[in-house]
Amino acid sequence: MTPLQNFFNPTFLAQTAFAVILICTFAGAAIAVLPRNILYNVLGLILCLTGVAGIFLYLGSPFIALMELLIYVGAICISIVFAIMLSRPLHLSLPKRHLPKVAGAGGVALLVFGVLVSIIFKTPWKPADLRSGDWSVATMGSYLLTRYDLVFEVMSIVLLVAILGAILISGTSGRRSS
Amino acid sequence: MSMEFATFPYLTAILLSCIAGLLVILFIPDERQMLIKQVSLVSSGIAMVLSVYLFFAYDKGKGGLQFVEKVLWVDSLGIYYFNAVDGFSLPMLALTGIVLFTGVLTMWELTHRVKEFFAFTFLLVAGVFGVFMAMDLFFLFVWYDVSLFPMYPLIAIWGSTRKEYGAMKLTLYLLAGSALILPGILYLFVKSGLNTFDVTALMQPGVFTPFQQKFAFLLFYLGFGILAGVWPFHTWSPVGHVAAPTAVSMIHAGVLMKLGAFGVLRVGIFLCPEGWQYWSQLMALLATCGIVYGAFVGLAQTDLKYVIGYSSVSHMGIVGLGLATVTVDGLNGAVFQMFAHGVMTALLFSSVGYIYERTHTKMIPELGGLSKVMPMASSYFIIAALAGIGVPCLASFWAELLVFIASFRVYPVRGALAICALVVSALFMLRVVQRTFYGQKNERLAHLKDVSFGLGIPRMILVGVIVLFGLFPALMVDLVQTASLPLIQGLPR
Amino acid sequence: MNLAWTQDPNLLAAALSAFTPFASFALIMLFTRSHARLSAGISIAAVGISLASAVFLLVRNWSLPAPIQITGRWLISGDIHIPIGFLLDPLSLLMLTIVATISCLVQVYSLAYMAGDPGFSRYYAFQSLFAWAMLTLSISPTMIQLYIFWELVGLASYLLIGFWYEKFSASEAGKKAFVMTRLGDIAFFLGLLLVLLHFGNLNILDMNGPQATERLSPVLLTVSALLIFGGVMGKSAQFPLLTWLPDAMEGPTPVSALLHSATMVAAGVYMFARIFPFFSHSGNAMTVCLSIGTITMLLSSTMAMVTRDIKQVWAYSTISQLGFMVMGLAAGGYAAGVFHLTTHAGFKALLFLCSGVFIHHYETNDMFVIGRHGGRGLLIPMICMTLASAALSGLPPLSGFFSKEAIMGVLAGQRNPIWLAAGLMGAFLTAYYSFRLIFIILRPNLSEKVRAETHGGHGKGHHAAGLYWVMAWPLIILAAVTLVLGFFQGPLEVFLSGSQTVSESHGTGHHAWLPIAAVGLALAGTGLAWLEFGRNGAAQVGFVERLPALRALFANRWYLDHLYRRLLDYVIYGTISNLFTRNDRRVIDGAIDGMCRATIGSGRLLSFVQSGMLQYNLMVMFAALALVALGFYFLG
Amino acid sequence: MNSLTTYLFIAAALFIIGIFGLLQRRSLIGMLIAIELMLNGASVNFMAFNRFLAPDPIIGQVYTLFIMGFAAAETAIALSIIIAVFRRIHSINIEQARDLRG
Amino acid sequence: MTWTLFIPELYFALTAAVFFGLSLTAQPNLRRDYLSGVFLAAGGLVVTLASLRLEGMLFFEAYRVDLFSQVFKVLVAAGFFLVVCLCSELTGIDERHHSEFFLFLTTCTLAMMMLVSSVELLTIYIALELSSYSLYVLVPLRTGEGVDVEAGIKYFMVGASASAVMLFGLSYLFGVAHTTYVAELIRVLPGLITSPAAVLGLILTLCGFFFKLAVFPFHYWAPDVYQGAANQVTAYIATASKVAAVAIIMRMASLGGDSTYLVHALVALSICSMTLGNLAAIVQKDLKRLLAYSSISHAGYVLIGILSMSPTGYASAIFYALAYLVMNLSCFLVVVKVAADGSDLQIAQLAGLHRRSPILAMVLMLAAFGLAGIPPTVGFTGKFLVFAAAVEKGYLWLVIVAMVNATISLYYYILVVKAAYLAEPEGNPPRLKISAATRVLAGVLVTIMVAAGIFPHRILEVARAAARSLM
Repeated sequence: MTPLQNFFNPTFLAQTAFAVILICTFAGAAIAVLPRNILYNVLGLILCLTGVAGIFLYLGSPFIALMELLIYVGAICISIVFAIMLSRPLHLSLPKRHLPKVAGAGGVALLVFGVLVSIIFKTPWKPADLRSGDWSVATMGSYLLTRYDLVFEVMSIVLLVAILGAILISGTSGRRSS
Repeated sequence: MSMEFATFPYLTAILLSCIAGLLVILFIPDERQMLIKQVSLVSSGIAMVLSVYLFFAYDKGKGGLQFVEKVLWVDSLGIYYFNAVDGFSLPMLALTGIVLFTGVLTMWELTHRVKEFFAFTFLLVAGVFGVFMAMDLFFLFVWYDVSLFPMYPLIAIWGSTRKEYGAMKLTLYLLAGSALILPGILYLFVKSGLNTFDVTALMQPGVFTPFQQKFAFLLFYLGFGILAGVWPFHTWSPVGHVAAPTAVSMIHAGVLMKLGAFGVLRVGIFLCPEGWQYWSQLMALLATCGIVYGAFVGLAQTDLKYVIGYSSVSHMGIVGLGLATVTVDGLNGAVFQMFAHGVMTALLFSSVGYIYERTHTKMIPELGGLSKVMPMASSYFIIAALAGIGVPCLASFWAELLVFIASFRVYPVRGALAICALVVSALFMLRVVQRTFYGQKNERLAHLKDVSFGLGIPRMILVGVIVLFGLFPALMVDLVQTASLPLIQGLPR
Repeated sequence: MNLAWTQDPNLLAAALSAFTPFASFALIMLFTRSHARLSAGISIAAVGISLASAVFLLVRNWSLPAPIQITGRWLISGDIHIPIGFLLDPLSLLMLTIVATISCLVQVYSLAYMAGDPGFSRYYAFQSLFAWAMLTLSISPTMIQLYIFWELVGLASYLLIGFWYEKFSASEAGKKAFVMTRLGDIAFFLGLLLVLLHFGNLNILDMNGPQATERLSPVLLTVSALLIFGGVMGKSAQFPLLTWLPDAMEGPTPVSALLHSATMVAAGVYMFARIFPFFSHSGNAMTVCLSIGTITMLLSSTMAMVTRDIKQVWAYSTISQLGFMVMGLAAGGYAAGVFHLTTHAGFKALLFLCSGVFIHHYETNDMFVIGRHGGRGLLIPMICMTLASAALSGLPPLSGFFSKEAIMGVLAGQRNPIWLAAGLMGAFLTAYYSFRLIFIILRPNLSEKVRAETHGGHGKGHHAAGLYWVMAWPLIILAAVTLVLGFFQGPLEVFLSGSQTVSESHGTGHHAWLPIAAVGLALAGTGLAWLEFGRNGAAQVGFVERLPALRALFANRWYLDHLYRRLLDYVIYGTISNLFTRNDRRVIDGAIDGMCRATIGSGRLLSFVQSGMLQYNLMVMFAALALVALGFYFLG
Repeated sequence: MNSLTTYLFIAAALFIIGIFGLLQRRSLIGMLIAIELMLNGASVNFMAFNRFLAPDPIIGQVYTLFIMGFAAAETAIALSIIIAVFRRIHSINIEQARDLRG
Repeated sequence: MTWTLFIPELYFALTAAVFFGLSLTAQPNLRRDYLSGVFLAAGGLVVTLASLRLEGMLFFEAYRVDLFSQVFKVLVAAGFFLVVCLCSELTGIDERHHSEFFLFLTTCTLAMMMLVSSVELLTIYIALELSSYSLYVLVPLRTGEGVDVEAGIKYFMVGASASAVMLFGLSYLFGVAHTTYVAELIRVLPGLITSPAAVLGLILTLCGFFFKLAVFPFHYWAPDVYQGAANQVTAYIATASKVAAVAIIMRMASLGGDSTYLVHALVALSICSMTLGNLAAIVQKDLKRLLAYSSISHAGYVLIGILSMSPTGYASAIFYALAYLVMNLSCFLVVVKVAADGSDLQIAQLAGLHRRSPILAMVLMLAAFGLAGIPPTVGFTGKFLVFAAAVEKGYLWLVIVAMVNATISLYYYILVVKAAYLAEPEGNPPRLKISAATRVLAGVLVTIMVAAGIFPHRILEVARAAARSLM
């Protein structure tokens, strides 16, 4: 085969694409936590979440990937950006890095990482005996209205509470004092 | 709920007389001080009369537990409201009644927050009575704690020197003791597998293995021992005595310390006889240390109450020694000593309290020549002191005699040491008497007046008790024997 | 106790004699504290009853076939039986009578001596207390009862010595007496316990019986005997516990007369005699007692030679005489010892009462002052005192002579002559110091300078004659006793040995020279005293005083007191007590407080960690979580 | 194709990057972002198990969906509080907010 | 008619709706809000009590109604009711926001109720989140230049990270057990006890609840939030939410019943919690902060009952939860009434309380001694039962440690009592005006504290039945 054919080999393509996704995921994650400028962080988050959406794609659920993009990138990140704009902390002096703190954080993070890795490798993961291959969004919808009915309903209360709370705390409630 | 009342529930009546007194006092407005005092006098009087009546009404011929009251309380845990008395608890009941009554009389002149004082006192005493009559471990422990925590306000509010320090120290120390007792009780409860806290059921031979008994007994010995002032866990007691107001010191040194010894007896020795035998060597050692040590430290004190405090340490050591000799005489002596020491210390504290209220000092160097000023008060003190150094025909002589005979038989060396400590205790008691009461008339205090007849009554009662049991020790020993003899005979050889 | 025993006159009498004083004590203490004369009346009446019943008993049981013993239960605990009751045998009867007599006389005497004292009725209450204790002691059937009342006697003595408690020295002396005797009593008690545990009971008759040797090994016997003798050493002020007795003279003189000469201190000797057979089972013990008695006698007589205090002299002489009795008993002379006890009680009480008169009259204890103030003016006391001193120094035909001879005889019977020599030496010294005192008072050298002060204070002439005679009558009675008692030696010995079969080891007769030697030495002592103090223009300086070192030694009681004081101060207070107290404060209490402080400190630390630095807290949180998780691999 | 562990690994990595950020970023918004990362780690886990092990591939997706919802709600509340903080102390530096201590 | 099983939750949802409506009105009306709150809460209590005996499953096995859940619903409702009773003068909250305040309290209560009876992981999680969010909102609602916002952000950060961790744990549970139903987990997990993902997943899951209960190491929010939040909010956080957390921890811990390691971990955590809480509480000056630390230590005590993994253990834990609820509410009654202006209450401010208001002083003393485990209060009985259960399982040393801790805790409780009874205030503060209603409330609390301590019989029976229905 020629390298060119090699290049068009679908598995190879997939692998490269996956690699690219991974790269932008972790690059995004890194950007999200490392720089001191919040705006960069948000952008990094967006990048990272996009990568995660790609991973979801690889995990066989385009719907969730789409949702990821919509909700996370579309809603959450944008609201964060709005918050930043609103409380423009940008032209505050950027807090300096404090090495011991970073080191400590890194140490703890590594410790936890160790735990998780050990879990991943020490656990004999075995698939369920019988597995249905039904990935359709329709089924998911029916699940939401049957099995996760309660959760679905309560979710509305949660959001209500969240929104009311946000209004209340950010002090934008227009009520007059008696 | 299964109930079982042998007779009229005297014991509950005693408890109720205290609790009723407490409640009634709670509902009297603070200003009606006289009324409060009268109420407390009445209820304490009832308690005393009942307990003394039981002391004499007990059928020595029949022996065993009498005046039984048993009510199922929590069946899932086998908790009973189970009161009964035997030869060990009756003297303690009588002692408590007498000391309570005299204590109330002693505090007749109190004016500061009277209501709360008597309320707390009755709570305390209800707990004490409860411990002495409870035959159910759960209730025994409950009463035990109930009797401990009122000490804090009582000392911290109405006390004197370093009162808050003393109060806190005492309370924490004693409740640290109960931190060992509760696990011990639970341990036995679980290990017995009988799902009951009924002492009579748990004390059957063969319920616990020797190891369990040894382990649990250690817990109980340390836990209750702290309250009994066992050396080296005694340091709370002098501090507490010094800080406490008169009546509280009376109740505390007179009754509360006995609670510890009684706990060792009722819980430790009844339930873990083999542990008792196993640890008796240690007990004897510590007790002897206490006796000698208390005497020598008392020698160096300059505060009257400290002196008494250390003498109590020494005397409680005698109790411990008596318990440590696993013999009938030892037990008789120990219980007798508990009683005698209780009355004696109460008398000492009441006289010191009187002196302190008048002269506002407890420091021996500042006193002196008091006999000329207040002969009655001094003579009460002197009588008590003489009783304390074991003068014959006063109650504690017999107790010490029995204990010493028994201990000398079982532990010759330690017994001899303890006996030799008598000289030292005589030395320091007489030294105090001389420095405080003898010598030239103390002009600085010349204007003070002596104990009035009314205030004399409680002291006279105490003196009477001391002399009575000094002349007729059989009254006590025969009673105690009804309990100690079966206990010793029941021991596994 | 059943009522049947009230039918028996013996018991009734015994009970009366023993318990009437207690009744009076209770009465006075409870009710008549404020009525001085009434109290005195009650007390004297009580002791009178005791005396009467004692005499009645003595006469009734003069020829007693076997000792009478009645006991009722006092306390029974386990296998310990403590009965209370009476043992009537010659010894106890004799002692009972002596005690009753002297107490009665002394109480009468005190009427005058203590007249006008604020604590008059208290005094009589204590007197009755003492009488009760002493009488019951003397007729107790078991050693434990004896011990109990022994202690009570000690208590009474404490109270009476410190009777004038506002005098520091008095209260100090009382304390000293109590503690020192306590020291002996501890040994006594331990001895009793030994006997009780290995012999089974403490009944005196049983102890004296042959079983003692059977059940007790010789070593045990010796040890317990010596321990019990410790009690004697305490009570009868034997070496080395003798220093409390001289101080005890701080008490009122009648008290000294009663307790510290005639009766209480004699209780030790009495106890010795009481279980004499028990002691005699162990030769070694007897030897030790003998030597201790000897040392005591000599030591105290030397002390008596230099003091100026009239009561002190008699105190020392009491000690030495007690030592002498102990010698007698220890040498096996049961009858002799007891007899000397009897006679000594008489004349020593007499001596004290006489000096009491002087002291009361001149308000001083210094014999020289008394002499200069013309002490000889008081005829009756003077005569009686001379008589008594003669008896004391063993001059015939007074009671002392006979009893001393008896003891000398016993000593002579000993294999080792040193005891006899010591005894004779003692006789000499005794005569010397007693007559030294007599002559000092009888023939004061009134040099000019002192003549002046003589006119200054002429005593308390204002004393009512009535009082004087109240004091005088007891003297006369006692003097009479002293005179005649000696001739009853024979009957008494018969009476005593009637019940007890004691081997009187001294072969009488083959020491014909002995009385002469003794009397000779006594006379020599008297003569020496006359030379130095009696004859005209005598310097009134004893040969001892000429050697300052010796004088200091004697005057300071051979520095025994200093030794004890040092011991007390440096060892007891300075070291042990101090050490323990520090330990209590620093180590034990310190540990507790330290724990508390540590707890609070750690609390501070923990709440400091909660410093509001959220992210550090979160770090801890995740770290802890990770550790818990990792634990699974190592522990799970 | 990629195995389960790869994805679990990715999830874990996201998670601890989140933790790292949470512990080390002073700015509150930074911390919020970090928390989002942690949540995403969890979702990746769910999706992975869903893909490889679960009997029913719907459940994991539903979980992930709801997690997004929670994230949204959380963000709303968090942002409002952060704004309040900013009003109060004029900073969104967590280390400025340490009046509560002890 | 399965929906009857859901009546309590429905009722509280309606209540929430009512308050939502009230919050829409233009004019705030404090009296109206308070009274409606009290009556609705009382109604809620009645409804929950009425539905005590209901049993059944709802929502496709995701929601289980049994005695266990109902008992806890009663406790939560009671806590809610009592807290609402404390809101008579709600000075800590800006008066414009009272109706929202009640709204969020209600939603939180609703969430708690769903928490105690949900048996499906997602349902549990959402209930937990709902309650957390309501509290996140409630904490910074306080008026004045206080530190409420700081408390709020810290609460949020700790809570969010805890829930993220929990979510991660859930994912592992899901992965290893292939199910999200507690019932099936109970069936499956024992077989997987050796696989790390199961045990550690469970532990990570528990983190979320530990955060609610303020168990070490998730306790850091407690002191700050207790101090920063308005007194009534603190009272609610300290009582109702704790009770629900106890319930759900019981449910989840019972999953890992036969994993010894889980038990060991719980032992370690409980010891750390009680020791840390007690030690740190010793040096506190602010009463609410002190109560926060004491609540940390009490979380440790409750864990003792739970980790013994036996019916008696669960029963004792339930009893302890009740005791804790009552005693803490009594403390907060005092806090709220003494600090009538809604400020933080320093211990020193209690000085002379025995003269300013004897009844409050008595309530405080009983509550303090109860928290310290002194008879004859319910606190002692609770400790006794818990320890008995632990000893039954052979954790004697744990019990001894706990008792030593109780002794330490006594020290600072006594300091509180001392402040109330001994310390003389500077100046002469006026007697507190205590309304009759408050007196009644105090009387009720005292009665419960003493009566339940002396006659635990009935309550214990119910608790045992509930525990049985859990197994």
